[in-house]
Amino acid sequence: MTKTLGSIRQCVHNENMPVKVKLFASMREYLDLNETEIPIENIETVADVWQAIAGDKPMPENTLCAVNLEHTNEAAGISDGDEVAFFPPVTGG
Amino acid sequence: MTKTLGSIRQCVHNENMPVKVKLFASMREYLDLNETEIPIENIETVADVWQAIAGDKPMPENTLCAVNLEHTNEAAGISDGDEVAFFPPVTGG
Amino acid sequence: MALEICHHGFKPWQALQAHQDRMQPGSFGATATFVGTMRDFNEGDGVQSMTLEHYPGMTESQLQAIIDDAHQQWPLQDVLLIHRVGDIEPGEPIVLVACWSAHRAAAFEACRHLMEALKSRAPFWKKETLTNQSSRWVEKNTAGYSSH
Amino acid sequence: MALEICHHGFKPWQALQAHQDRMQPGSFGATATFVGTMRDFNEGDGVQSMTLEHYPGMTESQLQAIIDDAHQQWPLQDVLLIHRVGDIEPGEPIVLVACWSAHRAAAFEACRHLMEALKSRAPFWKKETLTNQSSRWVEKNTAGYSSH
Repeated sequence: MTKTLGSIRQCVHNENMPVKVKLFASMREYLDLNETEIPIENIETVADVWQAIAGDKPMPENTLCAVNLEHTNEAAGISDGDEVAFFPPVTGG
Repeated sequence: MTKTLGSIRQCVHNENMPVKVKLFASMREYLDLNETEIPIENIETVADVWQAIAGDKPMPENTLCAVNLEHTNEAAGISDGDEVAFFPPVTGG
Repeated sequence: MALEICHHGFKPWQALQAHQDRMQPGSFGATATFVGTMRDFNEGDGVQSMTLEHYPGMTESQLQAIIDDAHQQWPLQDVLLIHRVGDIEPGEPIVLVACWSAHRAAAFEACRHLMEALKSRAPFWKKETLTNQSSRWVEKNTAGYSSH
Repeated sequence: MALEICHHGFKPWQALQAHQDRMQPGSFGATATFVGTMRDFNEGDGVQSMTLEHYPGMTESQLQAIIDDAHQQWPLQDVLLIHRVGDIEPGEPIVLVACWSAHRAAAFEACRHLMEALKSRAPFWKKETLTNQSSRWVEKNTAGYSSH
């Protein structure tokens, strides 16, 4: 039984999609990173995604974030396969 | 002296220009009158002009008036040569 | 600045293009415009045509005063105002107001203000001929600053 | 309704004419439009060119949500929204928003609302190249609802 459970868990684990991360404008330059993927493991919130890609670099004041093309905040939960984006205040129009 | 004064008065009197009166839109139809001139004598205010052209016909509610192309009100004073207009609420645009 | 009382049909988007072609490119950042067009219905009735009467002389001076007032209140690069008079058919433009400014707040607010001032002060009067052939004067303009 | 992310120059007045030509004449009474144009100066510096970056996918969905929101709030006949991306030179249009409605209040207010919502929610970013060849990201948009 333990072995079976283990293999099921392994199987679910393999199906996990990575989290896609995108950076725009001055944020891309700040982290020198355009786009990347990170494993979902240990990622629960947007803030965790930031730490995974930025390490010690603090998140600049006024940073905006989006999950799956919707504006959200650092506390928002992340599921596998989500697309997370970080960017500065928007300046269109 | 009396004669001289009288002739001066007469002269000034002769120089008096009549008051030009214009009517627009439903006001023109109400009085069946487009444009007229009335002597300045006995005319002191816009209200007097109305009475001179309209007689017993009451001024419709919301009537607007203008003297020399500027919006004003019934109590405004009239000088000789003035152009006075009466019209309903404006509906341009 | 351009102000025109127009006795024939005009094309607002072409008028805007022509006016703007004479302006310095890059000098303005915001253009707010309004076009009023004759509808084929009003207050529940079908409208076949309309006659727009005005008070020659006073109309121009009131419009000029309204434009001067907007220039006093907002930093505007330019203003264009065209108003139709005479016989009009549904679908034809009645009025065009355009304001050019460096930033959008001034352009938007001045354009709105110009329209509201025009609607309350400029001596124009509309007479509608309905599809049933009766005719009537439009008695008052619709509300300006409320829509929700 | 039409929404376009434009990778090349566009002509706002021609776009308005073309869009309106497809609408029913006489069905609308009010058209409020806004055009944002690139200026050759910003914050006291001469600007030589600009690059407008966006977030493909999110930009479109945010703009669509903003338009849907306006349709919920105001009785609009139609909305046209075009936004430029890529390399832009002074004098070129950046954004066009147009709202058609029966009456002016809805058209004006929806047009203003769309621009403010676009400026605060739609993922676009401007990078300016100054006439001294240095470049900088525009850090924030100018204020929306204040101008006096």
